[in-house]
Amino acid sequence: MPFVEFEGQKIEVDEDGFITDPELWNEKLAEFLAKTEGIEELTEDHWKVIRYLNEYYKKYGIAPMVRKLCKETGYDMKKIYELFPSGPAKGACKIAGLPKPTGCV
Amino acid sequence: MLEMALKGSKRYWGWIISLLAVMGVGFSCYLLQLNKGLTITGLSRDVSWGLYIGQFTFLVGVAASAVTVVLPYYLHNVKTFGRITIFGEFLAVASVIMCLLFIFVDLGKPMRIFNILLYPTPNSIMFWDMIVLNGYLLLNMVIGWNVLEAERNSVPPPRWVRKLIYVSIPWAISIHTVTAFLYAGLPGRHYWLSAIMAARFLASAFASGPALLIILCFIMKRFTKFDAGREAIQKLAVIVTYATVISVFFVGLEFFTAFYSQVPAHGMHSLEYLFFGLDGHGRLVPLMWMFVILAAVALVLLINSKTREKESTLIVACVAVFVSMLIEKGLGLVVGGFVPNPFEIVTEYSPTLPEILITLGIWATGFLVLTIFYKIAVSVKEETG
Amino acid sequence: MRGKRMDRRTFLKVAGACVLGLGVMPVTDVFGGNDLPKILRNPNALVGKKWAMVVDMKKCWDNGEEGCVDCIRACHRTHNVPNIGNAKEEIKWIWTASYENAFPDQKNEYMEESLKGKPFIVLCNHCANPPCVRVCPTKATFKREDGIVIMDYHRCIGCRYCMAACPYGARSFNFKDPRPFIAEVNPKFPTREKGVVEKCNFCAERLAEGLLPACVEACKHGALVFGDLEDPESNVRKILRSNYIIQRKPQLGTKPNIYYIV
Amino acid sequence: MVKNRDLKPQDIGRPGEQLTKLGKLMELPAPYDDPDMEPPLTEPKDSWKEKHCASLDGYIGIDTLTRPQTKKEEEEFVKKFLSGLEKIFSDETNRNFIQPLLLSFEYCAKCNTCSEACHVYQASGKNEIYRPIFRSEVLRKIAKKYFTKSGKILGRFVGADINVNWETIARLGELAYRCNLCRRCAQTCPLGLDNALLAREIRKIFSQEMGIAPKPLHEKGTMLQLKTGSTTGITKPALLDMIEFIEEEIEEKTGKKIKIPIDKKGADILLVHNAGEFMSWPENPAAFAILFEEAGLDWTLSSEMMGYDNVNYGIWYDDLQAKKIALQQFKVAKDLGVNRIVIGECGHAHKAAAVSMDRIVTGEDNIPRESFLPILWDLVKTKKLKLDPSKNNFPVTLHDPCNVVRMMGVVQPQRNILKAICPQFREMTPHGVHNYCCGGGSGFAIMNYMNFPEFRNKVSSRMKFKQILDAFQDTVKDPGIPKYVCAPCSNCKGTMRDLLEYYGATEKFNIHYGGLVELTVNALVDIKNPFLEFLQE
Amino acid sequence: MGIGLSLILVIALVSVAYLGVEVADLRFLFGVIIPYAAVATFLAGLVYRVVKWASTPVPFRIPVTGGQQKSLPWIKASKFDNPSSTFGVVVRMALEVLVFRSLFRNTKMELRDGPKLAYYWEKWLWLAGLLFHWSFLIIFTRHLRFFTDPVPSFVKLIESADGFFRIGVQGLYITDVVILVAVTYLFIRRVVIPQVRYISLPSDYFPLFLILALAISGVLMRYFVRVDITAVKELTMGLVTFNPRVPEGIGAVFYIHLFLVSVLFAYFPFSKLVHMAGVFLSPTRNLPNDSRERRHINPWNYPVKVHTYEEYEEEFREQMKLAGLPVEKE
Ligand code: HEM
Ligand code: HEM
Ligand code: SF4
Ligand code: SF4
Ligand code: SF4
Ligand code: SF4
Ligand code: SF4
Repeated sequence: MPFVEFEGQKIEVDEDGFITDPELWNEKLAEFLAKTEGIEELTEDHWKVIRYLNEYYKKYGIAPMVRKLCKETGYDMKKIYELFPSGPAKGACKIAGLPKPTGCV
Repeated sequence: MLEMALKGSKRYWGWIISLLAVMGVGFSCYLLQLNKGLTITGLSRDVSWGLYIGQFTFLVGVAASAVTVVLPYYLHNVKTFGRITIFGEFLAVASVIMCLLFIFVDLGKPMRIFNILLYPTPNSIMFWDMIVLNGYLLLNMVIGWNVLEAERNSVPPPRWVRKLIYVSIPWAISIHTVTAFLYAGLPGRHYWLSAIMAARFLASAFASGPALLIILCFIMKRFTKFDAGREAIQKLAVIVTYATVISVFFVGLEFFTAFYSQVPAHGMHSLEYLFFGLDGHGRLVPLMWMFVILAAVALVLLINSKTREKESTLIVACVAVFVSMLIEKGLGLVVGGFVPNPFEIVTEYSPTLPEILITLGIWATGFLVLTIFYKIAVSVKEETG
Repeated sequence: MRGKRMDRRTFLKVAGACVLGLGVMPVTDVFGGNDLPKILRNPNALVGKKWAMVVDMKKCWDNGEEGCVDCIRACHRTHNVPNIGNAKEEIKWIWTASYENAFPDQKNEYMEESLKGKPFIVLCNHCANPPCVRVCPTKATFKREDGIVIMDYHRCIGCRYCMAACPYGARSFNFKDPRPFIAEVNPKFPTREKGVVEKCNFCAERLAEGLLPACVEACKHGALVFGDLEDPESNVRKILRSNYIIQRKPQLGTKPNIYYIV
Repeated sequence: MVKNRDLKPQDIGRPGEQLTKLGKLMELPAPYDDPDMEPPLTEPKDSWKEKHCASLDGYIGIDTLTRPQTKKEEEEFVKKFLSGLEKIFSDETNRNFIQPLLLSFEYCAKCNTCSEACHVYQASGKNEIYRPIFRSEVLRKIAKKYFTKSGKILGRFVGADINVNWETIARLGELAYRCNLCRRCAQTCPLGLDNALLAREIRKIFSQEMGIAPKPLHEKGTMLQLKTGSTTGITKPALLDMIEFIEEEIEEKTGKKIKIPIDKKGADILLVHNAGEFMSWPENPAAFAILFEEAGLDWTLSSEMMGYDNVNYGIWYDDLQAKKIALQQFKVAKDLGVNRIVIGECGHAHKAAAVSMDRIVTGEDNIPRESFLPILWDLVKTKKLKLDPSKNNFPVTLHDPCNVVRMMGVVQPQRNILKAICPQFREMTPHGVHNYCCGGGSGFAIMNYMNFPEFRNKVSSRMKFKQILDAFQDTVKDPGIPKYVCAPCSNCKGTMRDLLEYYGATEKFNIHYGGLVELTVNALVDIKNPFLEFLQE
Repeated sequence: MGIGLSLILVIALVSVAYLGVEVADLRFLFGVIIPYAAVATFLAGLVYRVVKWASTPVPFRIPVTGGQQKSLPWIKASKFDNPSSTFGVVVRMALEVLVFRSLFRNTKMELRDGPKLAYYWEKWLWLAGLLFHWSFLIIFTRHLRFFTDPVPSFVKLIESADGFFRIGVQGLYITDVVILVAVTYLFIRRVVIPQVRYISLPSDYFPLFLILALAISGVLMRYFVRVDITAVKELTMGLVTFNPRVPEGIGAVFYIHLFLVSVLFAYFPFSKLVHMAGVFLSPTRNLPNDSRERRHINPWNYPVKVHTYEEYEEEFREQMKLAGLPVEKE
């Protein structure tokens, strides 16, 4: 398994850079992960999405439906793509510390 | 693509099964003929060719169906024929197959048929006839199939196919010409010994082939989703009209030469036998008059543009053309050549039941081939819309 | 092409000899086998360049008794010609036909009484320009170098094109199996199968043995004369030189080789 | 590197960097006939090469297959593979598939018919390694060499001429994931041989014997499903939350107030979706709900473990997993007391539940399973739904999911429905039982690690993309006209989503994808706004 | 390379037989012992194969279909392409075996200008394959005349129909011509089409050469180098009545022919030729697609560990509580 160095700590990620242990996630790490996705600065808009994702995950053990994400945050898909150029699943979920979405998603 | 012929309605299968039944009957009669010999036919020492060869001769004409649509389409760019060239070609395939079968059943020793290839004899017209007929069959099969396959794929047919199409046009003329030469070159058979024989063959071919094609188009329109289109049919009808006129005209020419010159050696006796009876024999007279009447009816209906353009009368006209040519070529021409015999004696001929059943069996085979090919073609047209 | 034909002819000559040599052996074996025994030609064989026959009808009518069929019977017996007993499927190599029928284009209403309705002996004319040979698609009918138009019964496919082509009605077709209709089989000559055409062969098999045609031999009155037209001293040439001769349908250009004295 | 078309099965063990490289792929029709229209091929990263097996064609399908560090590890690996190979030929250890395996293994006539049929091979520009019998040959060669007398005695004559080392086996393993298991080749083989089965047997050796399988299928697939009830990881609470959300959505979009029945005991129908639908295409379960309610069917969803996800990835690579999942799924239905399970828009669930598992679950447990397609066609045909085809008046074509047509034979209903509700429906060529796989079959759709998606989009989905473009040839260049690829299968939809995005086909040419039920709902007379999103502007 | 190897092998086989008979005079070996051994190998091998296949169950239902499945009564089903009854399966198999249905359906793809894929019916392989197999079968059946006395009437019938045509006076078996042409075509196809050539092993060429050599030696015997047929019959009748004797004077060609047949028989069960037996067992073709109509009981069921609700709750209790769902154990 690959690792990323973060604050002197080795954090396990998978081939595509998703952290494997969601417990390790914190806001600092999010900022770090955002850089790997090419997002220099996390704005409030970003945080709104990230927090929602993270909370939903904590509650249900799974990422929310994309549609629901849009609805709850009030951003449409276009906006979400603007915020996270690699998309809600690959980009936003990664930064929010979710594992890579699986199955027929 | 062949699998398209395996899917069909109850009616389709009913038709196929009835054809198979007729073929079965014909085949058993043929087995009888193989066993007993040609004695089961009405043929004799004097009239040694009859129904079989007559049907063969007639069907060579029907095979012209292909060229009558292919030539205008490819050489003169008559677009309306684009949809039906394939049907003309497949009709040609079916009729040539019937031709070959008729020759086959006419042979006394069919098992030796390969002798024609084994000992090729270029001075025999029959050798050439074998070549042109098989060649024509092959050409039309290859062309028809490839054009259809291309149509199914909505791509233009391969270039070499187009070249073959150009070859097939003179080739079609050759089958009629060579078949006419089969007769026209024999000394002592005055009825056949005529320079316009090949021309007569061509004329009647261009009448009977497209006439059948028109009838088939109407049948398809009735029973399938395919409609050849009014324009195409009308164009074909014009061809039939001219060809019938010329054909009848040529028969008239023969009458004139024979009866005005009064030279018995110009076929006068044969014509007398056919149309009026000779020495008290006249079995074919009623049939030949039927030919006259049908030809006349056809001419009236065809020349008159009103009746030609009306569907119902056009069908009647086409059937009349077809049947009249069937009588003239399919029986009269051949038998007329043998009566009277070289001793000026009249021996009459009439086909026997097994002979007729074998003939029907071959027609059924032809129709089976035709049905299968047409079914495929129609399915392809339905599929590609 | 020509060379090949020659070869075949020579082959058939040998084959013909085999028929004699092997007697009862079925021809199939001879034609079928490839180890053809090399039998030399009979030294007595009659050889000619252009065989022909003169039929002196006068002799036949004057000397022969009414209804003499000696020549016909001899031929048909020798060649296993069946008696089908039915005019339509009849097989005949030599037979009689009335003047009007045999010479249809030379008849007229007021012709000599002596000819009217008189029977003529007719047979294959062994035409010098034979249409039957021209049309045969398998070379089953062919012309030998000595002018005989002969058939290979094992090659004929029964298309009957030759029958349509022959203007003399010289050819017969085996509509059914002929064997039951042969009263007494001559083992020296093959029988035919159903489905092939046959006709007079100018007794080629007898010539090879040095014998005259069976019909010629059978005619007690010398009405049939056989000989080589290319030989100026032959009896046929002699007769032709000194008699009025007619031929059947000479206008057709077939150049028949049977000549009639009337 | 040997030219692609000169590669031979025995080359699989050839040392060297990469056995082959994608070259000239099958051409695409307009407007993609210009090679610049499609994204270029990329090189695998060096780090991947070091760690995984990128030496086949540069793509990595099995993310858990890692290079051994020591000689000993390599030997261990080879030994395990061979013992696995031996096991699949043993009656005791492979009783489920030994017979078809032997039949497919032993007497291929090498007639080449199957290669003509395989879209991967054709689309790759006929790269030899993708030929259906290439991997079968490799397997044959290895097996012959090690396990048959003829191979030992006759050697090369029967083709036992291959050396086995890590590279060979790893490449073979990778190669097993270059086949969609679509079985188009098996359908056409005149001897009834099943090259897909052989590919699957290779996958099985890797998975069952060596514990190596793509993570999306195994760890995050069947394992997750066995654990949480769904391959997506949806748990019961999440599901309930989602259904609530869907109900809201329906009301918002159509004005219909629908209560989606859950765990209704004794209902006639237990409808099971692919759980991915809830996550990614909630309009699909929504559309089902609308239609079933509209028609007045007695139906229910289940919120029990395994009751709300019909997928069974086991059938792609592991018999035991497949069986486990199926048994649990059927138990849910039994406990609910429904008459039948109806499978929603998921192709492989069709095949897994309705056909493959037929002999696995026995007796009373064998609850009848059905496809939703005949039911929907019944509703359309008997006019239980009021439909107005003019609402769907745009070009529509149909992608037949392999599992639904080829493995099961449900062919007519879907096209009959489309003919009834889409005036501009047109078929792809070929279609029906002769269709091509979308390129996402056998797990490709969800194998999203490293550069595998590129292989999918470039090669395995290429034929489908071509078919789509061909079907829309008349209007493709007009972005003003929306075009719709109807793909009644979650997996296929996932593939389409990636595919259309990869080629920019939606953006540039207005080509959309979606299921069949959405299209049907869109045609409902009493819904005012279009149900399909792209029509909503 | 594969071609050469196979060709040399077949030539070697022919030479072995020729030398063995003509030089070493091992007529009894080639005329009796080897044929017996070959037939024994053939039977034993085939039985072994078939028993092995047939005794393994097929728990997974894996047919491939070729048409609409039987479902609702008003959806037209393909009775034979997607059979749902044993009868349908039998017909499907019969179509497969007798007319090579699958091969018949096969299409060939070709990229045409456009670029447009065009699908052509791949008819030649189907036709050649069909002709080859049927000719083989008919020739084989005709050969029964050597092994039966009196010869059954169906053999005679086949013989007379097959030998209908004649070349000269010699009867010509159509199947002789057809098998030579068809095998040659199959071989040429294998060599000329690069994709096929490249997948071909020596073991693919060998049967073709063997059968070709077999047919050629047979044709030689019949049409060119005559052998003593009565003596052959004496030998073959001796073989089938287990009273073997080797009559004098049968030509060497016969022994070559017989030796090649023996090799074919012995080779049969261990090569791709077993497809003759295998096609019938192929589960992609011989299973009815009737999963909705019938239920299957399989006897080898093993228990499966089920993830129970308790376990499930154990794992997700916290989340369930969070979501306000009732849990059984606190
Ligand atoms: C039930 C009986 C059989 C069936 C259904 C059958 C079917 C087939 C099929 C479908 C093919 C592939 C297509 C082709 O290449 O022609 C094939 C190939 C072949 N079969 Fe058979 N077969 C049968 C029996 C036999 C037997 C008894 C033999 C010979 C002893 C045989 C020899 C071959 C050979 C040599 C090939 C390969 C042809 C090639 O190399 O292209 N088959 N068979
Ligand atoms: C199954 C494999 C065999 C094949 C494919 C085969 C093929 C042939 C062929 C093509 C011929 C040419 C003539 C004809 O078609 O009848 C022939 C002739 C012959 N075969 Fe076979 N043969 C086989 C087995 C045998 C066996 C087992 C024997 C005898 C023990 C045998 C004895 C002969 C003989 C004696 C002839 C000459 C027949 C004659 O001259 O009429 N063959 N074979
Ligand atoms: S008479 Fe007749 S059969 Fe005799 S050679 Fe002349 S044309 Fe031929
Ligand atoms: S019937 Fe015989 S001899 Fe006469 S033309 Fe035909 S093949 Fe020649
Ligand atoms: S020449 Fe011979 S074959 Fe001819 S008619 Fe006289 S006897 Fe008969
Ligand atoms: S199953 Fe499909 S993808 Fe796999 S080899 Fe066969 S045709 Fe190709
Ligand atoms: S179609 Fe079947 S027999 Fe032919 S090469 Fe493919 S697997 Fe082998």
